[in-house]
Amino acid sequence: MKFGVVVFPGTWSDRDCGWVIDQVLGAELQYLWHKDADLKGCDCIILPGGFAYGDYLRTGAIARFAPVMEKIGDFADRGGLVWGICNGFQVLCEAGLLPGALIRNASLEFRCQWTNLVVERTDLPFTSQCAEREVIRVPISHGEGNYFADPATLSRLEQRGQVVFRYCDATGRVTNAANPNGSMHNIAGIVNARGNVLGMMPHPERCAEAELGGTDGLKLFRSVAAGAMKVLVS
Amino acid sequence: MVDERRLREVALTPEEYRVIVEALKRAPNEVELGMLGVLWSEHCSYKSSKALLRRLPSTGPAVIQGPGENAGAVSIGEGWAAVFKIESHNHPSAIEPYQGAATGVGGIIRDVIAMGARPIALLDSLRFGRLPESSRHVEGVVAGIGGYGNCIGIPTVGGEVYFDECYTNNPLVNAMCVGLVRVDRLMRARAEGTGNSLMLVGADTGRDGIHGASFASLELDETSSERRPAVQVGNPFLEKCLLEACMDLAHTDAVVAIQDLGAAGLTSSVAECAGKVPGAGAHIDVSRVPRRERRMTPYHVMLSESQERMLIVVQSGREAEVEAIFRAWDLTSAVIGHVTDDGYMTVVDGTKAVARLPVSLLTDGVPLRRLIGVAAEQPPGLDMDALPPLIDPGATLLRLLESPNLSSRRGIFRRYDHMVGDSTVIPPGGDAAMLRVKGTRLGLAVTTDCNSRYCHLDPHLGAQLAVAEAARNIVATGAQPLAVTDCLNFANPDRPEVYWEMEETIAGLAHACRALDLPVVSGNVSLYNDSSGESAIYPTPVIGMIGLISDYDRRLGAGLRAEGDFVLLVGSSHNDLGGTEYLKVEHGLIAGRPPALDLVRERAVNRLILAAADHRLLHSAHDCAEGGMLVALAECCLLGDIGVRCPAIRPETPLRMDAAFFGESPSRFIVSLPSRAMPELQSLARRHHVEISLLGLAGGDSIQFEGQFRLPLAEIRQAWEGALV
Amino acid sequence: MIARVIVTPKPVVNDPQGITVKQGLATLGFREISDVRVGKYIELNLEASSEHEARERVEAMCEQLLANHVIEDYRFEIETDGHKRR
Amino acid sequence: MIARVIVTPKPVVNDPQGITVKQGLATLGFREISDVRVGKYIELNLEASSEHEARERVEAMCEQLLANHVIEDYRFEIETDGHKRR
Ligand SMILES: Nc1ncnc2c1ncn2[C@@H]1O[C@H](COP(=O)(O)OP(=O)(O)O)[C@@H](O)[C@H]1O
Ligand SMILES: [Mg+2]
Repeated sequence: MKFGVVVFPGTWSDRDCGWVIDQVLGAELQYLWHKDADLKGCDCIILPGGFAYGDYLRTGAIARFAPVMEKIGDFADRGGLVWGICNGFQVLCEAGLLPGALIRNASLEFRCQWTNLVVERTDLPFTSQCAEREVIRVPISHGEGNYFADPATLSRLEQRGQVVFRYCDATGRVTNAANPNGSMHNIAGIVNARGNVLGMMPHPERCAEAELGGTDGLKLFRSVAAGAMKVLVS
Repeated sequence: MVDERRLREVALTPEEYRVIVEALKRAPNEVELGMLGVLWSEHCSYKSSKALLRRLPSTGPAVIQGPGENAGAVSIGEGWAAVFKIESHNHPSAIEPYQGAATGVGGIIRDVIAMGARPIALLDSLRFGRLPESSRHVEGVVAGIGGYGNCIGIPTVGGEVYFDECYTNNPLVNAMCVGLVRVDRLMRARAEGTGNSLMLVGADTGRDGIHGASFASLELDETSSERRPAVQVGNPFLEKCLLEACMDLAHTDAVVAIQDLGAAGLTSSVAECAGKVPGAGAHIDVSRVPRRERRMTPYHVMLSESQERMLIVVQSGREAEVEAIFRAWDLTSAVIGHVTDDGYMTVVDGTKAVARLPVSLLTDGVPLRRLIGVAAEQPPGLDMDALPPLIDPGATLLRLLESPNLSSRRGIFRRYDHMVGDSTVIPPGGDAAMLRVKGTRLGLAVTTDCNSRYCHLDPHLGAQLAVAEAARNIVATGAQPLAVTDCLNFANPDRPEVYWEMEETIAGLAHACRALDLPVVSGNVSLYNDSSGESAIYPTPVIGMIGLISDYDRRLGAGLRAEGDFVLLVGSSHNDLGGTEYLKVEHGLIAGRPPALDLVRERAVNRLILAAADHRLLHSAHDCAEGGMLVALAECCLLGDIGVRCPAIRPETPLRMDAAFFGESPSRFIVSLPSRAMPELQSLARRHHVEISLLGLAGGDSIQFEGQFRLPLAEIRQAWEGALV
Repeated sequence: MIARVIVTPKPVVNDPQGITVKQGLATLGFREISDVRVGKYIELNLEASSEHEARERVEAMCEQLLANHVIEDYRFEIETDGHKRR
Repeated sequence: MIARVIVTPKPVVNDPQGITVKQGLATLGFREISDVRVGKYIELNLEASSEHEARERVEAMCEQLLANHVIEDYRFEIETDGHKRR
C-alpha cells in the first residue's frame, strides 16, 4: 500500500500525515510536490490540511490549479482513492471532485477542538474498520469548515448516503450544540457517488496515537491499508 | 550642525550626534543619519538597559548559545538543541491590534529560523486594560496571533492573558517561539568570509514601517496619505514558504549564515551580521533589492521594515544553489552585496555612493545612557485585621473564577491551532504545555508567566516570584526547568522611579535564576510603555521558560484523574494576602507586600514533586497561583471533571481562614494520587522536608468542604467558562 | 485598463460575516440597517487591446478563479481612461 | 435605500492577498495583469429620510466599524430608487 501525500505551498498537515503513515501505520509514504504532474504509482492520494496559497481569495481556490491536481482528477475518475483532509477537502470542492463548498465558520472564529463524529458509512475503503454508526473522537482545526450545498445537491447527498461523518455529541446524537461550525446537516465529511473520493474537515492524522489524546483517526488509515490488502488477495 | 528638529526626527540626541561627527570626522548624510538613528534607538541598541542586563546569569552546562544571537539555544540530549526567544510587539499592537500581533509572531519565528531550527511551538503573553473597554484590542490581538500561527502551521500551545487598568493605553503583546535543531546544525548569524555573497530572500521590499517622523521630513514635498509609511501587514503564507526553504538550505553547505530582517530592516541585519566578525564589513547595492513599489529611495530600502525577509550569507560562487532552493518555493532571492574586510558598511545605488559607516559605530557606537533610579514611594500597606472575615468561601470562589484574570482561557486558545505537528502531548489549559521531540522519548515543557501586580507592589520580589511561578508550572508537568527567555516590559526609563523598577526587577530576576540554576539565554526589552507620560504600565518582566522530561510517558496533567484518589496540598500556607486576586476582587484593594518567597523551600518543593513524578506516584499536579489553594483545587476538578470531598478547613493560628483558602503563598502544589502511593509520598516529603496535608478525596460531581460549602461542578464550570468567551 | 470585480455571496448562502457586521452596527446604534451582505472587491490593472477583449478576459478570470459559482455571484466594470461601463 | 461600500487596502500597504491572486492568475495564463488589490465589498440595506442623511450615516459606519483607517481606505455609493451617486 503506497500513500501519496500532496504538498502545496502553505500545506502543513503533510508532515503529520507522513508521520502517521510512515511511523505509526508503517505503510509506504511518498510526498507529491504540487508542481509534479506525477502520482508516482501511489494507491491512495491524500490532500492534507494547511493553508495552500494562504487560502487567499478562497480556501483551495488557487491550489486546485496546481499541475498535480489534473492527474489527481484522472486518478479519481479511474476509481483511485483520493482523501481530502481539512484544506484538502476544500481543494476537492473547489476542483469539483466533491459537491458543495466550505464557508466561514458560523462563529467567524477559527476552532481547534475535539469533536465527536458519527460514522454513517462503513462500506467505504476509508471507514471499513469502523463499526456501524460508531462515534469517533477527532479534532478539528479550521476557520472555514462550514459545509454548504444548495438544497438539491444536499438532498441528493442524503438520498445516496454520501454523508460519511456528522458532528454529534458523545452519545451519537446529531445536535446543533455538537455542530462546531454551522455546517448544513452537521456534515463533517462526504464521499463522491462512486465512493472513492472522501473529503472531511476533521484531522484523523492528529489522533493516531494515545499520547496525542486518542487513536480513532488511525482506524481510517488502517481501513485504507486493509482495503488495499483485500485487493491484493482477491 | 543639523537642526534639532531633524535630530528629534531620527531620535538622536545632540550629544549622540556629536559622537557621530567625532567618529566620522565629518557630518553624516541623510541616509547615514537615518541608519544611525534606527540602530542607535533604544529598540535596537538597548542603550538604557544593556548595563543592567549584564547582571543576568547566562551560562550553564546545557547552554549552547546565550544572549547575543537571534535566539538562545540549550542542549536537551540525543543530539538535539532547543532554540527559543520571546519578543514584544507592544507598540505596533496598540496602533493596529491584528497586524501588530500577527507580525510580532512572524518576527519571533524568523529569529528561530535564523538559528537553523525548525519552529515547533508558539506562546503568547498578553496584557490588556479592563473589559469591556479593551475588547477591541483583545479581539484584534487574539485574531492576529491565531491568524499568523494557524496559517503558518506552528502550534500556539501556551501563554497568558491578564487584564488591568494600567494596560488600557499600552497593551502588551509578547510572543515566544521554540524550535528544534540538531546541535551540529545550529547556525549563527556571522558574516564570515570576505567576498562571500549577501543574498536577500523572501518578500519584496516596500515602504513598510519606516519610522514615521524622519520619513515624513524626507517627503515634505509629497503630502498625500499614500506617500506616508505603512503599518506592516504580515504574510504568513509567504513566511511558511520562507521557513521551508530555509529548512531546505540544510541540504547544501553553501550557506555561511542566516539573519532575519526585523526592526531597522536591512541596515540592522547587515550591520549585526558583520558586527559579529572582527574587522568584517559589507558592501550593499540597493539597486539590486527587489521592490514592491516604484519611487523608493535608498533611504526607504535601507530602513524598510517589510516583513518575511531573510539575509543569507552564501559562499561566493555557490549563489545559484541557494537561489534554486528559494525558486522551488516561488520565492525571489537576490544577491545584494558581499562581505568585505574593511570594517565598513558601504551602501551604493548602482554607481552612486549612498552611505559609508564603520560597522562598529553602527552596532556599538552609541553611548550607553547612565540613568538614575529613585525608589518609587511605597504602595499602600495592608492592614489584615481591618479585612472583614471570610463568610462564604464558595461564593467567593465563584466570584474569583468568573473574574477576567482567573476565568478559563479556553475561549482564547481554542482559536489557536495548538495541535499541528503531532507533538503536543500536553495541550493548553493546564500549567505548562508539553511537546514531544519526535523520534525520542523527550518531552519539552514550555510556559510564560508573570504576575505584574506583584511586580508593581515590589519589583524585586515580584520578579523572583515570576521566575518561581514559571518554574513551578514546568515542574507541575513533571519536567525539570532548564532555561529562561525574558521579555522586560517597562514604562519610560527616563523617569527615575521607572529606572529604579528596572534595576530592582533585573536584580530580582538574576537572584532567582541563580538560585534555581536557570540561565537566561535570550530575551527582549520594551520600554516607553506609557503613552504620553501618563498611565504607565506596571513593571512586567514576562518569563518564558522551557523544561525537560526524559520520558514524556511520565508527564503529569493538572486535572484530577481518578475517583477515590487522595488530593493533597504540598507546601505550607501563610497569611499571604498582599497583592492577591482575592484582595482585588473581593475588597477592591491593590495593596500590601507580595507573598514572601523562600527560594530554598521553592527548590525543595520542586524536587519533591519531580521525585514523586519520577517514581510515578502522582496522578496529577497543579501549582497554586492567583486565587490560592481553593482556585487551584477547583481548576484540578474542572480540568479532570471530577469533584472532591474535603473535611472543613480549620487553619491553625496564626493562619487566617481567608489566607488558607485564597492566600497566594508560593511553593505550593495540589497533587492527586492513589491511596496506595501515600506512604511512599510521605517518606519522600519527609526526606525533602516539605509539608504535605491531605485536603480530601477525589470523587462526585461537586466541590465540598464539610460544613463550609458545597458547590456543583456544573455551577462552578458555568462561572469559570462563562466569562471569557 | 482597470477592472473592478465585485464578488458577493449568493442570496441562498447564509452570510455569517454579514450577520455579524449587522449586529456590530446595531450595537453601535445604527439600527436603520435591515440587511448586510459582505463580499469581495478585486481591482485588476490589466493590458488589453480593446475594452471588449478586457471584458472577455476578466469574464474568464471570474469564471475560473475569482468567483466560486456554487456560493458566489460576480459582476465587474471596466475603466478605460476614465470611462466606466458595466 | 442601498449603500454599496468598497473598502480597499491603502495603496502603500502590503496586500499579500492581492500579490498571491496576481501570481495565481499568471499561472492560469492571465499574464496581462500588472497589479491586483483585494478589498471588501459591503452592501447595506438601510432606512433614511434623505440621501443626504443616508450618506452621513454610512460615512459614520465606515469610520467606526466597516473600515480600519490605519490600513484601509473606503468609498461608497448610495442607491435611492435606482439612481446611483458617489
Ligand atoms: N494567550 C494564551 N494563548 C494560549 N494559551 C493560553 C493563553 N493564556 C493562557 N493560556 C493557557 O491557559 C492555561 C492557564 O493559563 P494561566 O492561568 O496563565 O496558567 P498559570 O496560572 O498556570 O500560569 C495555560 O495552559 C496557558 O498556557
Ligand atoms: Mg499554573
